[in-house]
Amino acid sequence: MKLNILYFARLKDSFGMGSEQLETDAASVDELLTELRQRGDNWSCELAAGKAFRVARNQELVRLDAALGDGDEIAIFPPVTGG
Amino acid sequence: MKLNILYFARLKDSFGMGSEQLETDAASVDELLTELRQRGDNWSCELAAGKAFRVARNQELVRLDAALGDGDEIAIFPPVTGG
Amino acid sequence: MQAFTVRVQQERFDSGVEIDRLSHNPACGAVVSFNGLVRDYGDRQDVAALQLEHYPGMTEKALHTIIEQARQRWQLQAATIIHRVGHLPLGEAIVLVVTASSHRKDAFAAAEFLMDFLKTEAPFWKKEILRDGSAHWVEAKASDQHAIGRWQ
Amino acid sequence: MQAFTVRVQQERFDSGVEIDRLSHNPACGAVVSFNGLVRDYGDRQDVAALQLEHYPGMTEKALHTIIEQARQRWQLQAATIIHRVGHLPLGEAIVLVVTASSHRKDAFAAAEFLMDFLKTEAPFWKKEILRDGSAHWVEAKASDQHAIGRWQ
Repeated sequence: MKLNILYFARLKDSFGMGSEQLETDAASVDELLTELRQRGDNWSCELAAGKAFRVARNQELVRLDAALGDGDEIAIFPPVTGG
Repeated sequence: MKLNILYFARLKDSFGMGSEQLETDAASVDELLTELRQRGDNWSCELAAGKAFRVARNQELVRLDAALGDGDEIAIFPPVTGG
Repeated sequence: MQAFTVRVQQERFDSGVEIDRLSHNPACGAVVSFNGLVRDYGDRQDVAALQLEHYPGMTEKALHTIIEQARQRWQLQAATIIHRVGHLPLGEAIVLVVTASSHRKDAFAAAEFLMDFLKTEAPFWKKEILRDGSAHWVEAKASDQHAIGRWQ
Repeated sequence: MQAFTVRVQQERFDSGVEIDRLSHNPACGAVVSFNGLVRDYGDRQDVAALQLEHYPGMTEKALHTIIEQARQRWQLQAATIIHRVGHLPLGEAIVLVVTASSHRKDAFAAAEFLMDFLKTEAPFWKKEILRDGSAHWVEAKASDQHAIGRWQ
């Protein structure tokens, strides 16, 4: 299954990338996060369970138990600070 | 004692005047209203006890028991409807 | 710049200019405005214009008093109230309130408070002029009287 | 006229033009606006500018969703949200919300609701650029999260 993953703001800076295509078997957002944390360093730190970040699937905010499908656009970002 | 009395909006139309100078012994707004009501017709009708109107003394809203002094500017007008 | 301003005038005003004027203070992160317009329904459905009368002298005093009351409740860097009088055709602006604060909640609350109190305490009276040329004084609304209840 | 409009842009906007655009509907007696500006204190005291990043596509969707939520709660004839992105020096406007209704309470409540939800649900991120050239991402404020509590 292929996902299009986007990172914004502090996470983009920390990971050194704004987007990536990922081939994965992760069935939910939670499983995807587990996989990303295994990259270690900034990944395990920024995406730690207690850290404040948000996940959107196809441009809508979702909870961590949300299911993933092939071709989904997944965005991971810090709490928003606009306005 | 001399008062400068102003009427606004519906009361001005109804009384046929926007202002008048009045020589009176009325010691309070209440006594002044009693005196004005004695003119009958529109005066007794518009200033009847149950009618909604406001009184300002020297440009500040006052209650009916407010005292009057020589030279006071007394305004009598309907509830305001600006904005 | 005069931070707290009150104007009663026949002429139109420019909301953008008034908002910009209160936006130059770098301590103000939030500027809220309210525009009140002549609507096509008040007491009647066929309003063509309003005639606005006021009590010169007391009006300005009342508006400054209302601003003082707002400043005692909220952190307010600046405020402007402009109220028009005279003949105002349908669609024209009647009143503008602008508030500037460091905090958006304060700017919003103060603007709403100023409007609620202006509607019940500033000596303005509206006469509705209908399409057939007849005219009548607008009656005060109980809802405006109720609106100030929540601030007390 | 598009009654409900959302724009994300680098360019400045003109609050007066946007307010006037929503003031032409003769059913609207009340038009409320909120201007959010770059302040000289956020997390820090020495801010020279902000850099605004957003999530193109999701941003517009989120802003339209927020407007839909407001329309379900209040009688709203029109609304405009403009949010700037990119480099914004101190004192510049960041965001404009304008609401138009027949009722001033609805216009006020909807404008404040739109701002509260925009601050917590629209994917914008601010980076503060300090006078010494250093920069850091602004942390989300608990007060903004609390602000939406009262609408629930």
